[in-house]
Amino acid sequence: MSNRIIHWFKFASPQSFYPLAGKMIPWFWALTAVFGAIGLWISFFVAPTDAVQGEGYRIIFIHVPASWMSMFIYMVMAAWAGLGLALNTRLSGMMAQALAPTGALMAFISLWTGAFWGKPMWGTWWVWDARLTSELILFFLYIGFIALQAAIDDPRRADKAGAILALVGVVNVPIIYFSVKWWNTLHQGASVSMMKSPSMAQTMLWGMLIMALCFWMYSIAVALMRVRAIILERETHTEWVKELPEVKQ
Amino acid sequence: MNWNSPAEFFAMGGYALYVWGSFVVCAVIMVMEPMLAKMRQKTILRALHRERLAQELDKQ
Amino acid sequence: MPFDPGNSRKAGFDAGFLFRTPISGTIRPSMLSVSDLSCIRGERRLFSGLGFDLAPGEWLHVQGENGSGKTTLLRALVGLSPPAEGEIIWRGEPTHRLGEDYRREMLYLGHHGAVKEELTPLENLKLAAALDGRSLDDREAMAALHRFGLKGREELPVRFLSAGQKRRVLLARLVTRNAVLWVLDEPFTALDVKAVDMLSALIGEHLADGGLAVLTSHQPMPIPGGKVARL
Amino acid sequence: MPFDPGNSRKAGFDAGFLFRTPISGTIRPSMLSVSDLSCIRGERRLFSGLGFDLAPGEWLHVQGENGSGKTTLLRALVGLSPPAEGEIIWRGEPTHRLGEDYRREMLYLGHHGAVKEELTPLENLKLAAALDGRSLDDREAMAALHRFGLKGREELPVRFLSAGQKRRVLLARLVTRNAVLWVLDEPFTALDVKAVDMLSALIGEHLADGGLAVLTSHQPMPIPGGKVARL
Amino acid sequence: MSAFLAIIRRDLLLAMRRKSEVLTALFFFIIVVSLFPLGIGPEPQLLKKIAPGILWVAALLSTMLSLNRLFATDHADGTLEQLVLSPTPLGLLVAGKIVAHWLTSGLPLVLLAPVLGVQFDLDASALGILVGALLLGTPLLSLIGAIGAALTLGVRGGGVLLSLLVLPLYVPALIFGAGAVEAHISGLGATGHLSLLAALLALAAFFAPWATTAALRVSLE
Amino acid sequence: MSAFLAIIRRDLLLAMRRKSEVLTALFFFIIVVSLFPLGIGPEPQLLKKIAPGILWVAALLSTMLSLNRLFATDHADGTLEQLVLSPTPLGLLVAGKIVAHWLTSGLPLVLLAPVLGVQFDLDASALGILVGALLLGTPLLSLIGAIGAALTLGVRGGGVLLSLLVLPLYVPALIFGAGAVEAHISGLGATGHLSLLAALLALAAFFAPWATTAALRVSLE
Ligand code: HEM
Ligand SMILES: Nc1ncnc2c1ncn2[C@@H]1O[C@H](COP(=O)(O)OP(=O)(O)OP(=O)(O)O)[C@@H](O)[C@H]1O
Ligand SMILES: Nc1ncnc2c1ncn2[C@@H]1O[C@H](COP(=O)(O)OP(=O)(O)OP(=O)(O)O)[C@@H](O)[C@H]1O
Ligand SMILES: [Mg+2]
Ligand SMILES: [Mg+2]
Repeated sequence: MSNRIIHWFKFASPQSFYPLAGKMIPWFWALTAVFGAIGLWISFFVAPTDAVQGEGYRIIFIHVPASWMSMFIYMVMAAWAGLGLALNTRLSGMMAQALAPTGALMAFISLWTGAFWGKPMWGTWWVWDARLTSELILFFLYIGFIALQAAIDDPRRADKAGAILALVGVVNVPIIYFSVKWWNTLHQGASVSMMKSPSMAQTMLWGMLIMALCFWMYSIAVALMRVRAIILERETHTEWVKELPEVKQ
Repeated sequence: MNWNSPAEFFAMGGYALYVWGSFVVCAVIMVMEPMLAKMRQKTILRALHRERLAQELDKQ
Repeated sequence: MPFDPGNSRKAGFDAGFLFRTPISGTIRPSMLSVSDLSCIRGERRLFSGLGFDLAPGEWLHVQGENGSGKTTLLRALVGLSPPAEGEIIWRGEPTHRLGEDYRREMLYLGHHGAVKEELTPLENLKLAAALDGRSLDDREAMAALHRFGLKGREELPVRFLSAGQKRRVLLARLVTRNAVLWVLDEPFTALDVKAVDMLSALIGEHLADGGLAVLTSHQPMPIPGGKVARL
Repeated sequence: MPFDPGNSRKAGFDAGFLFRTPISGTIRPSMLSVSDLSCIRGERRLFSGLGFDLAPGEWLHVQGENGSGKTTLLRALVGLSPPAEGEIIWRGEPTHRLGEDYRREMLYLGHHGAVKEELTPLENLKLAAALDGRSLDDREAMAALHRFGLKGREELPVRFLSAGQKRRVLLARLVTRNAVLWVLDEPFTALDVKAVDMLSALIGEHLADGGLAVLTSHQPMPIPGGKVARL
Repeated sequence: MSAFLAIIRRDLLLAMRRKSEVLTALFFFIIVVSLFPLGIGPEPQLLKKIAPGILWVAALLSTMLSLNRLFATDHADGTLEQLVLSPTPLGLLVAGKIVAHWLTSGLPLVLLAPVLGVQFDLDASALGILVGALLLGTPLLSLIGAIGAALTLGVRGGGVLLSLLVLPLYVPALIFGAGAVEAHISGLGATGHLSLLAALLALAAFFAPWATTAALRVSLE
Repeated sequence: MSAFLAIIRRDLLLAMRRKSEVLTALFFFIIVVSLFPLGIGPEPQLLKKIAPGILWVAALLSTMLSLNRLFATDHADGTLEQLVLSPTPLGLLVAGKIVAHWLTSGLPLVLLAPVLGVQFDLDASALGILVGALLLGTPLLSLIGAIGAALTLGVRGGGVLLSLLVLPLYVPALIFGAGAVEAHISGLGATGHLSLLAALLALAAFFAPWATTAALRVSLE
């Protein structure tokens, strides 16, 4: 049992994770490219024109994956942060810190594409609908996390403080998410009308799923890149960093 | 195939501003973000390298 | 929860209570022992491999230049910022495991004012005691303040006091708190000559009573004995 | 507006400039003279009828117990809180009428930190000079900081410095500011032995150069000469 | 327990001593509420409609403003260190501070809200719901706010960072709180909203002191 | 003059160093603006109507929050004493601090307002008027705020007292500023409001630094 734990901790140490991440990154980029190519091809060339929304609906192929990712990344980030707080592993905090900017950007993409979709469909860039507002709040939670970590100099302290905030925020996520119930929402209605024809829904669903996979791979790849930089920044004074081939050459 | 000409493709049935406005911004973000991450990595590596050189010079 | 020194002292390492009465001439086992301590600030290692033992009645003078890490050491001792390496043992147990049992027997007064400027010295003293779970009556509190030369200032908000008087309000906790281990960071700052003598005498009494003290100061300490740790 | 000491010294009482070079053996007319000063705090009269004269090269040691009114006197001298009675004359004119001309020649460092915790020592020093209308180049600022033993800490935010190091950052203004009258409230607080010696030597130089100083301190002052005012 | 009462007493005493602190927090609430008619114009129908929202936002901002003083002054003068080193469990002291904060900044708002509500022409039953919602909501604001205040302690730009952290967390309280009154006015009944608010309060009362304590320890390290 | 620039530089440097202080003030503005729809409900027509009022109140609150840091930190660490004792005329330094305050807390709001205005469905010309009004109004807020900040320096309960003093003085700016946009939307033309705002600004630019200086001297005594 203790052996297994030690084994586990070995991968959780920045020293062994750094090269591992380096090896994984190209693979994830390749997958991103593959899924992206297929997804874009379906989005623009396979999926037919929508009966109600014309070509404007094609925004869905980035809007929905980005929206999903923004929520999912928050959960993952909070999980890493909680793990770090509980087990005091160094890597967890770094992972959380690496994920936050990607999550914030995903939330931003969701907001941006939603606004660019709303203008032609609803005639306005923005309505204070529950779904839209909760996405905005999620964006603020990310910004708060990033700002808090940036404001604390000592990385260990920053990790712990960020972890507490992320965990508190995670309680908030489902609440704002379910607050849809108490609001009359414009967002849902529009999405239902678009799914009228089943055959169309089929290709669209596939396009969306494949684009979502592309966003997944992208997020992993970019977070791994960032975590490698963070590892180096924080472990500057350790021996193993000095012995890295990148540093030596 | 939905499109008869590239022009039609780029016009997006009159929704060009909105569709391309979304996709381009998304693409820009997804290109910039890895580049920024890469730069961050390069910066720290350069600093580490310089420090190492300084240490070696110290030893001599 | 009235404070009961007898009871609290039995907490932790039981035999500790015996050593409260100083037995001159015999070798007393140490109550506070620190081994192989090291502290890092930013990327700077301030000290490492530091170790010492203190038995009842002994005191440690932490010396060193400005920025050598005295305050850092004291903060590590009391548990405000954990050390990078090393252990701090109190009555045979690591302090971070003792928690409240350690804090009940220890009193730390730092560089900071740590008094409320809006409250009067009397209120400050009584509330500080109440927060430690101990009630202090007016008479005791007044006696402590008078002892520290604050007669006539008991009811004046601390904001109006002079630098040295503020310091005295803080130091008055030494007599009302009844701690075994005193950790004082430059206790003589801002005090005039008379107050310095008085405080030294007080520390002397505390030691004679079987207490322990860890002090820093740039001035020579008019207290006999004492181990020295140079950073 | 680059700072020109020659010019600034001519401001106010013109002959002042002559007395900058100490003329040993001759009786020098006083530059700062205080007569019949009294200060009241709340309903308490801290002191009254206080008077003294300082000529170039002389310094005043303000002594007194905690709360006797030393800080109050110093704040009155520099114009932060006007005295209840009495006048403060600088180069023959009351200071409250001189205004900026007086402030240009005077430097007051009090109990307070008076440095920005977020900025580095270097930035603190340069910005303080800039606010006095004087530009300080990196070299000069560095030299001042090194003189005060802050080598290697020039770029570390002051927040991280130790109590003594913070104090040194403030004191470094003594060498960059070029004032004639130094008013220092307990300048030795938090400094280690080496720094105390260094600062005393610096004050000595300043006096030898024809400067004036008003100091408070509870410790004996290792500076020869000096008038004494006991509160 | 005596320490718990002692810290409440201490904080109330301090609030009294920093004279009129409670009063001014109240005035802030009043002023913010009164600014809106000035900025929006005097249409009674419109004002009545937005009244619950405005009252709640004002309550939220006024609580948020007073969060600063929750730990920051204790931190600056070093008494917080002493609290952490006190033999009393820190969680108890923190809970006491939160209670005191609510007593000085939340409770007065609750008492004042009906008066302001009348100015916006809310009727008696709506005012009742408003008070009920505030009574459940303002302790929630104090509890959540304490976490933010502890996290931003001694951090650069603390004050504004605090609002950045705390306001998104306040959103549920705002939605259910203002929603309760609106639901009541539109005849839907406010029980749903109020019970959700109560559930949130119970959750926060359980977790917030714990999270705050953890955050404080981190901040002091 | 060099001291004037130096103090602006210093305050900007401090704002940058307390990292993201400017950014967080901005976010505060955004969050407050977003809170209202949450409290009031999502009807676009209603929201459009109250948008100018909300934006102005938010600008006002966000400026007010940042007033605290105008003198209070300098006061607490003793640098303010040094400023008062500096040979440079205090009025000049104070003016510099006010300019720096506007640059870090007013200007960003002006730049951001159009984006938020779009969310409330204001059209391009209304947005233009909004920006113009804020451009005249936010310096006014900084100038008036500085007086309040100086008066409440070191006073017990300063933070909230400050808002009590300052908010009433902000009312004219609020009325003319929000009024300009509303007048434009209802087709009345905004020139009248804007020129009144400009006149107020000129007046304040002349008197406020002087009053602030006087208040500072009193506070330090
Ligand atoms: C700024 C504006 C918008 C934001 C912030 C936004 C946000 C979101 C979020 C968070 C989701 C994921 C929720 C889920 O999976 O249930 C989502 C999904 C979706 N959005 Fe949006 N959205 C916006 C505008 C729009 C517009 C204008 C449309 C279409 C007219 C639209 C159509 C959809 C559809 C079809 C889905 C996926 C299906 C669903 O889950 O209902 N969104 N959006
Ligand atoms: N982030 C950091 N990076 C580098 N050095 C740091 C950092 N934080 C603190 N330090 C250094 O750590 C030391 C802290 O020292 P400490 O406050 O313990 O000194 P001290 O012995 O109490 O000094 P004093 O006599 O002045 O009170 C200082 O030298 C300070 O410069
Ligand atoms: N409002 C007031 N009512 C009564 N006494 C007051 C009031 N304000 C200040 N005092 C007293 O005035 C004195 C101020 O002294 P000051 O700060 O000048 O002392 P000091 O000589 O500098 O002392 P230290 O050596 O401690 O720095 C103190 O004794 C204080 O108690
Ligand atoms: Mg120290
Ligand atoms: Mg004094």
